[in-house]
Amino acid sequence: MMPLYIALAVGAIMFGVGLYGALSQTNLVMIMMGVEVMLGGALVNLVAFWRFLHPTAYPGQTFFLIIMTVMALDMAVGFGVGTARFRARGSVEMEEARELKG
Amino acid sequence: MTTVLVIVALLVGAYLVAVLESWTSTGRLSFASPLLAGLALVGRESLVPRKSDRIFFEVGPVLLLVSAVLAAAVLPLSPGLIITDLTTGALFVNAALAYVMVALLMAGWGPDGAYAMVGGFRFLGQLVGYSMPIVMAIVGVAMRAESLVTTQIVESQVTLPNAVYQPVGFMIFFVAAMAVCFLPPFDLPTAPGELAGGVMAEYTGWRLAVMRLARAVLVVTLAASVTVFYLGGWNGPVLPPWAWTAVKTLAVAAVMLVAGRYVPRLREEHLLAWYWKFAIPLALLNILYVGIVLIAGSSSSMSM
Amino acid sequence: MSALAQYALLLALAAGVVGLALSLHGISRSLGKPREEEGKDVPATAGKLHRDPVWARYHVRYYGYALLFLAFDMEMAFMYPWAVVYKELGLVALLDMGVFLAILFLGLLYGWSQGALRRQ
Amino acid sequence: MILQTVFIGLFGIAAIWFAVVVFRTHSMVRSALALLFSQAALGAMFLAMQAEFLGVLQIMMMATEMSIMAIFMVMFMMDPGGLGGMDMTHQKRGSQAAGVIGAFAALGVAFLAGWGSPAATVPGPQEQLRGLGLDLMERSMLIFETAGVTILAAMIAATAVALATRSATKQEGNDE
Repeated sequence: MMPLYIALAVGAIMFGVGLYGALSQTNLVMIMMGVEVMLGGALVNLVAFWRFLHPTAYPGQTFFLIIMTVMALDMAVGFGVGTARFRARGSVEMEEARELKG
Repeated sequence: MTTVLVIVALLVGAYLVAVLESWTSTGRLSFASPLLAGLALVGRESLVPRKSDRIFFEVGPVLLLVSAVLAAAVLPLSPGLIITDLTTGALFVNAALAYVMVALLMAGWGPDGAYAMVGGFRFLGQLVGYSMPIVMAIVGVAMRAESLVTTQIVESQVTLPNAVYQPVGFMIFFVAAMAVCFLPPFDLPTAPGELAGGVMAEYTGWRLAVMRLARAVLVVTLAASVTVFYLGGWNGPVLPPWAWTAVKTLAVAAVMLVAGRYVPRLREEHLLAWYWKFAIPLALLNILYVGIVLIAGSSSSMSM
Repeated sequence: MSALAQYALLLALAAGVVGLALSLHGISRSLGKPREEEGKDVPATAGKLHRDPVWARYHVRYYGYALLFLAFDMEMAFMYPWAVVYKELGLVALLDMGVFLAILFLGLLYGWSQGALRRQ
Repeated sequence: MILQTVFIGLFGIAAIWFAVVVFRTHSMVRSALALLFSQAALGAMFLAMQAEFLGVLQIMMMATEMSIMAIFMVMFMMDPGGLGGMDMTHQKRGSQAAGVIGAFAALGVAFLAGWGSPAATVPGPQEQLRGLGLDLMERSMLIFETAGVTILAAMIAATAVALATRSATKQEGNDE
């Protein structure tokens, strides 16, 4: 029982750290790092649930691969947007991105 | 016990590679020079550049050595003579070699020197090029062996080595392997004569000794992986299995080192364009070819 | 050998290599410290001593490749388990992966046509 | 079993520590590589949890992805070495509160929910890899192909947004 709780606790704290980072940083890349840390916490939880609760159910591992794909894709699209913004404004500070507000 | 044997073999291989490398640059075959050079480097002073990122500067060379040794840990010398027979061996080789890039990026950023930094970022560009073809070539090998275990990959080549079975994959893997250990036609991160040593420019003394040792071990590791994945590993007549692996590995390493003398260094954008426009489509075609051959082989054996 | 013992062995190997580096450091240190001299620890640059940090904005010129690589890279994650069961499944596996790779290759072709595959 | 618990705990602490370092250092390349080591520590944790393929995959993928993050960081920032010590945070108090609340909510769910008894044994790594392959090819086939389409969409979106079209670059060239 112990290892499951340790892994879940690590996932929860990673999620908290990532949330703090994503909210407090002003730079686009740093915000994305926060999102990556949060998704890392989700990955820990996925593996822990697969290992300790349903070790013979392989869709759990498939789901892990999908989350990993999401991590890579959000970086690719995020850097695309960042590059476009950097070309137009010369900076990726999100506090200056007023026109993105509704 | 096997661990010690494999590590001794690795060190002897690295020593022979260092002898060969000094031969390619000086033209003299001197068996004492690597040892003397290593001793002299340890005795010399090792400077730390001012205002450097100390952590990166210290960790870079050590991480390079760690990743080279860990990649070698899953490659078999003969049946049973292997440090760990991991189930995902072929993937683990890739994972360990990815940290070669991390190490060089750290070593490049750390000293706060212009040449080193350019060298580090160039190697990252090189990785963006070689990493996809190398993985796709290994997938072709794994398809034939139905496994990622390196010993099973060797056993699948008893009848016919992969170099003959999938020559396209072999060529792609060989070229990419030379890019991983930054040997001369692909030595963008160090580039003597242009970047003044690149990532190695700021290292002196024992740190340079660690870096040189790591480079030599890396060449042995890559040569061994070419042997295991494509040249049939320990399979061969007459000689004992370990001797076959050793001979093949040294031959591959020699070819890798000598090739650099005859091919000019490529520019980064030409290298990237070559990998993405030519090698990746070719590697995909190689996978398709292996797939069709495997299906054709299995259906013909069923009908017989 | 169980799987966990193998990972422990790999960890021990990494620790051993770090230990080797540390002992080299110790040997080198016991032979004496480098003498402090003016300008000795300045990083190499062409022609003149460079005293300012070089950690400024530096453009690597392969951003297009890097963006495509980030996405294309993920295909490996699906390819390895597929390669292991390929022989068992036969034609179905070939068609499945063929469709998947054809889709990804479209992305590569799109990037190529838009000029991602050149020096930025 | 005890050793497994110890390793999960150690690598978990390492992952959290590196994740904190990401947001505490001023140097951009340092924070990108700290994120890499945080994710690699997670990968080692997966190895300790006997998910061999997933662990090795995590260790491999994150190396390239986070390093590419470093080059974009260097491209976007005036001062990637963090020598100026510029503060790049805002709404610090609120984010700290949100982070703590988020972590405690997740912790509460983790510890209060009844998860049932944990499984003692797992299939061997070889079996896992085969099972994952069969699952991808049979039951989760559609999910797998959807992932392919998603990757295609992301590739097109990233290139289309990031790269100036050829005609636009030509015009720029004429202006200069």
